[in-house]
Amino acid sequence: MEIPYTYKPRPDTGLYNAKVGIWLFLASEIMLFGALFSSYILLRVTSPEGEWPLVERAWPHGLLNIPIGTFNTAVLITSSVTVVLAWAALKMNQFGKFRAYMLVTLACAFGFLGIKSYEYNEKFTHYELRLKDGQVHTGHIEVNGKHAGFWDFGSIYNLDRLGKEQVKEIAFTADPAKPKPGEKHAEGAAHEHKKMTVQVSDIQKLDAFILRNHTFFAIYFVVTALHGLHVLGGALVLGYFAFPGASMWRKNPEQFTNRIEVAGLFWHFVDLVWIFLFPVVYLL
Amino acid sequence: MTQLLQKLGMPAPAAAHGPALDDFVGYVHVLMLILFVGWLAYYLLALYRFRQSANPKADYTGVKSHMSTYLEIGVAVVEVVLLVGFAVPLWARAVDEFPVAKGDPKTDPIEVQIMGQQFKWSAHYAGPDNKWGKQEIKSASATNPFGLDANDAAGKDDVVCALGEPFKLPLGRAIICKISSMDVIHSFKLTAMRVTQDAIPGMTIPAHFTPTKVDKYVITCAQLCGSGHAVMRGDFEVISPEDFDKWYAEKAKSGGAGSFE
Amino acid sequence: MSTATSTQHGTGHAHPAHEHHHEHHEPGFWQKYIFSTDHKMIGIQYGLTSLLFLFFGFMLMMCMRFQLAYPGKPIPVVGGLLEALLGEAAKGGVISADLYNSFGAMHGTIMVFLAIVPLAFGAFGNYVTPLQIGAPDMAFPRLNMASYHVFFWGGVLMLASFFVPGGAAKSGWTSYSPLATVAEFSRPFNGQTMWLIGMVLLITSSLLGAVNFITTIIQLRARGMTWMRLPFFVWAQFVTGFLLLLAFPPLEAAGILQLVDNLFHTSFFLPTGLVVSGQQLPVSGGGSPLLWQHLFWFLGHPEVYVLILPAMGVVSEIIANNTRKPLWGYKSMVYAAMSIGFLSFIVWAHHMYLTGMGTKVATFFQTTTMMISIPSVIILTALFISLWGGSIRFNTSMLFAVSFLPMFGIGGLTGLPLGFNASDIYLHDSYYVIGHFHYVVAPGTIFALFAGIYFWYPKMTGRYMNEVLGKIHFWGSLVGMNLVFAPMFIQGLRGMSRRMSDGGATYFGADDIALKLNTSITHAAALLAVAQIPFIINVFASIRSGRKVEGDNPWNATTLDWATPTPPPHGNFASEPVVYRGPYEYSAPNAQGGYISQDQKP
Amino acid sequence: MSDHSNHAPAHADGHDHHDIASHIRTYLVVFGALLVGTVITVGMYYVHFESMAVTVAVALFIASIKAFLVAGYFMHLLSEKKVIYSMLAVTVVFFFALGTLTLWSSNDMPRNSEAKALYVP
Ligand code: HEA
Ligand code: HEA
Ligand code: CUA
Ligand SMILES: [Cu+2]
Repeated sequence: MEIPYTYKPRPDTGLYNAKVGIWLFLASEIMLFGALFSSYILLRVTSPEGEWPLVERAWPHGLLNIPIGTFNTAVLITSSVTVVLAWAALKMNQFGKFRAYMLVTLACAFGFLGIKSYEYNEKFTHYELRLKDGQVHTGHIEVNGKHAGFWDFGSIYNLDRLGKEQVKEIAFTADPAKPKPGEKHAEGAAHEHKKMTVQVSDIQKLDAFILRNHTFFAIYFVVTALHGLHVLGGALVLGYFAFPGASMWRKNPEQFTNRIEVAGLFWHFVDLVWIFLFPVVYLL
Repeated sequence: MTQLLQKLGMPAPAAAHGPALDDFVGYVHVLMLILFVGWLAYYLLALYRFRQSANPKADYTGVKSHMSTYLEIGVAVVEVVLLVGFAVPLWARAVDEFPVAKGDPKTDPIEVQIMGQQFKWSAHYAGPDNKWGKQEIKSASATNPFGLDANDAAGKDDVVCALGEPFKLPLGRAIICKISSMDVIHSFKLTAMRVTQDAIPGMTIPAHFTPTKVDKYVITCAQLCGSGHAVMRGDFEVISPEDFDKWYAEKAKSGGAGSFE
Repeated sequence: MSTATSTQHGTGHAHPAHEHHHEHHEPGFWQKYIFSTDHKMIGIQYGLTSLLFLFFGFMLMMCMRFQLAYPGKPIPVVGGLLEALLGEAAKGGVISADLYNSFGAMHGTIMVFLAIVPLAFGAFGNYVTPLQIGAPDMAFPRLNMASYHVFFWGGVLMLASFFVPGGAAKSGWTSYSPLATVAEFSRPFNGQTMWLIGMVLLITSSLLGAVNFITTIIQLRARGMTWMRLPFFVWAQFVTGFLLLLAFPPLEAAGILQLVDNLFHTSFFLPTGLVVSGQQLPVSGGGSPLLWQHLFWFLGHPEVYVLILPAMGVVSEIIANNTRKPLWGYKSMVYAAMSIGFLSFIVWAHHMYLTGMGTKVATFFQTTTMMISIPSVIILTALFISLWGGSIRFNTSMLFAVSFLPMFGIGGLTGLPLGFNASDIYLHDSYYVIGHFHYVVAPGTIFALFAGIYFWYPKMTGRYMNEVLGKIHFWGSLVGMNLVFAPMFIQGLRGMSRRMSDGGATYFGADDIALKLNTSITHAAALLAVAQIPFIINVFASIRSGRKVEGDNPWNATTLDWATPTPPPHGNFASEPVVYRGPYEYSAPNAQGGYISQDQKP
Repeated sequence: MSDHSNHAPAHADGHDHHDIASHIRTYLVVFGALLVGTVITVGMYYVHFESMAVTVAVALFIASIKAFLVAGYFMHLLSEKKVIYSMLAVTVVFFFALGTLTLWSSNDMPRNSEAKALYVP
């Protein structure tokens, strides 16, 4: 028994099965990310006005590392073009070229994930500090003379944890003041990182830029993590086709080419999501 | 029609807009009943007449008339009439056309803040000075559901019936309830008044009605809100305007923001 | 109830004697029954699993109904067991309010996501669709297998959630935030968390299934099987597939967000300033409870059509077959099914009228709600008219199928006063709603599925089910269902709210009719339970002792599913079928023997 | 859709080498355009428009163009089959229905002129 049209297109639809399947799957993905984008918009437009972090629940703005984000966008776009070039190489019967392009794609995929985890770590070690006297800062903390990182400390500092570890004071390095929109960076002064020592008893709230800090971080992490999982999943599939799965090339080149096309469609979709995600969370 | 529904169990309405709403429920049920009885009669007839033993050879074409198309159009037309003629205006009346204050303390609508919490209802009136006391989230607690500031002068005479204490409403005056919740979603349902409005934390949603019968009534919580959902009953009483004024003045002396710790 | 050899379930080395020439070698037990990629075996797996869940969901409800009728009394028979399993929550065999809420939420969840959808879409869809379109299997057999396994583990997770500390999810099948998050706030890994993970698995399974079904129907139709020659059942599955495909992802998104709310104390759905038990909740706030409801009902409403469309498909097949005449208005039914599918995506907020909705939005949603009732009327009307002029055979399967019509009619008609927002003010969240949708899903969908089981059983096993037991089952169920659900309309009009663990005793005096009906409903539910016994016996006993079918086409049916050997072998058709005509050529003027099969040469 | 027996050419999208080579040029041009688009989007951030609405509109406009390029050329949507177009059309409709109706609902609420909101941030 054989399933018809596994790689030959069905005459009346002009499509082979997997092509229909992947587009259907992508349609459902559109709805998945669509729902998340809708949630983002709804949560954001209903959030109170004001300038984060001074207004506690105002929507944070411009907190993410834009140069890195831009670079990552370029990485993902590159991987998208190399995957389609890999497919084109197969079409032209150039298996060696195919594999080279796939390698570049994989490198981009894992590069993207690596950069993303660096960014995550950056956020996990960045703090919002509210003092009882109303002062609000963002910056980095040092506890017992050690920079509070995410991976080396295991869990993230907050008031509870400081209390449990009986820490009396922490060192805080505040971020340089952000220029108001439209203003030029005032050279010198604004770039200064203010260092201070803070008594734990004066702190009202201390939290890193993690999910529970603010709905913005919550949705940022959830959406980018979900996107990251898609990148990872896609990379595993592409990796499979580039190496162990490539043996099919000799047995059935047409089917193999189709598989690459289908995997590529998924990969482009992941890129597409990022094309919207990047401006929405980083820039707007 | 309304009577028929009341025979089926609907309690008599006790608010000014009640009869219109009940009539509408009645009209919809008439439509349903006509469709149901008509189709059922046809259906039973068809099953009986065309059983295999009575009609051993089926008819390949079957019905040729266009009756069904007309019928479907008919259903659609009736639905449009019900929609445009009744449902939309009734709804607009309920959510848009709020009674407005004309500056006469005898007939102006009374505003009541309603707060749901697990598993109690609380009511809050502005008091004789007609000014709400200052409210803040950080003052809110288990015993002070409205977050009233104990030091605020405007709040001293506020009338608060907190945590299930029965409250009172005057007969024939428009009541505007501003409904909210402090923990989970509840639903403020006054069966007899034909009022239902979800009490949603983070939102304050107004609803209004004019009571027309002196009696004791209950608030049902109509939205699952936890283990005590079934027993989250509230009570209130509709009394004559004179009795209400008396009660209000008395309550204003004892109640209010100052009575919270 | 699979191939003739499946009676030896579990004996391991089933080596069927019958002819499987083209097979290279016989697959072993695991490959054949557990990790099968054959759509028929997967369909049967789905069928058995979902029937078990249906039974379990019903048992949960029996416990709840007992509690409603006899508050505070220990449950007979299973009370002790419940106490042993669940401890404090079922102390002395009495269901606590919390446990009532858990059972209610799980009854809804299990019935919808683990019983009816897998039975209607997973089981019937899998078994029948490829046969009816003349395909050798699904387009992606391994995806199909994965879909079942993901479903299975999702179900296991749901069941396991009864045993985590705090008990299973107890915030209704709708899991409204903030309740779903704050109910067990101090214990992030709780029943609700399990529910959410379970849902993510179930949704994933449905998505895989939907992709597979739609691709199969688009790509694997036999030669000559044009779109307008598809049996209505296939159309129904096709539209259902799209509903699942596009409506489920938003709930998956919402589920992920609520999961994060529960585990990491974010506040996607928690507004600022929540005070729970007198304490300010330690979350950032700024979320929106209504966002959850929008995302839930964006799925929730299409989901109810997922429950009904396959049922309509099954009923159409059976009515055409047993009236011995073509379906009346086949084309309009197809277009109606498509309109239902389309419209069902833009009516969802009729579940949210009372969450504070202005006139404009409310008018939009009630208009679309009224619009969607029209295609339902069209389908029902077409089926009614199909009866006229028929030569109706009343076998068990037909009895269930025809009684679907008035039952769905009652359920659908009572949807109208809910759809008009003005009347929904009074009826919202009352037992009227419970009555409305149970009429659609219980005597509606379940009857259709029973009908389907009696109808396709001979194809699956080569034997008929027993007609006498079947008729007892039918009449018992018909009477039982109506005695259970009709009184709920009265309770609802009386003002009784749903999800009351004390059955409304807080609001109604003991001699109030609403409370008295609680008791009678419970008795009727017991009758309903008894009426299922002949069915269960019938399903299992007929595998061995049912009357053997005389040929491959015992009902003299026209569609391709009956043009296969019985039971159909791997690959389904002895030779590639070719289709020459529409699906319901019964009593055609030139027909020999009263019908012309779709693949009969002209 | 037409009857199955109307056999269309089996290789509707059968490209020959020459074809592909020209495709590759297109891919590279698109790649360049995407990079340029990215740069413009980011540049816009540093320019700072006065109005938020303009910023959003411009950003989404550029993103849509990029999306069009990826979908149209890399994913071959510009020369795809009817079946796929129809599937995507419904998806897009529902995608927008979800977003717009949800937002609309949260903006249209019963309002009572003086309603004072307590538990509103
Ligand atoms: C399969 C399931 C299913 C189906 C098909 C429907 C169909 C419909 N539903 Fe229902 N509904 C549910 C399942 C379903 N529903 C569920 C589960 C809930 C509750 C969820 C919860 O809160 O937990 C619900 C709740 C619900 C509500 C919310 C109520 C509330 O919470 O306040 C509303 C409101 O508009 C509604 C409306 C409708 C309408 C207008 C239809 C229409 O599509 C109906 C159209 C059909 C007809 C109009 C019948 C036509 C037939 C004839 C004319 C022939 C009659 C002949 C004879 C009787 C012989 N439904
Ligand atoms: C598809 C959905 C579905 C189905 C079929 C049912 C079926 C039934 N339901 Fe349920 N119900 C819901 C979905 C469903 N329900 C939902 C969504 C809710 C709301 C939950 C909430 O509030 O969150 C609800 C709530 C609900 C309530 C309200 C609880 C409350 O608000 O407090 C009640 C009360 O009586 C009830 C009763 C019943 C009964 C008596 C049946 C009967 O019809 C059951 C009939 C079942 C059978 C007859 C079993 C047949 C099984 C077999 C024959 C097994 C065979 C096995 C093998 C062969 C292996 N249901
Ligand atoms: Cu409060 Cu239910
Ligand atoms: Cu609905």
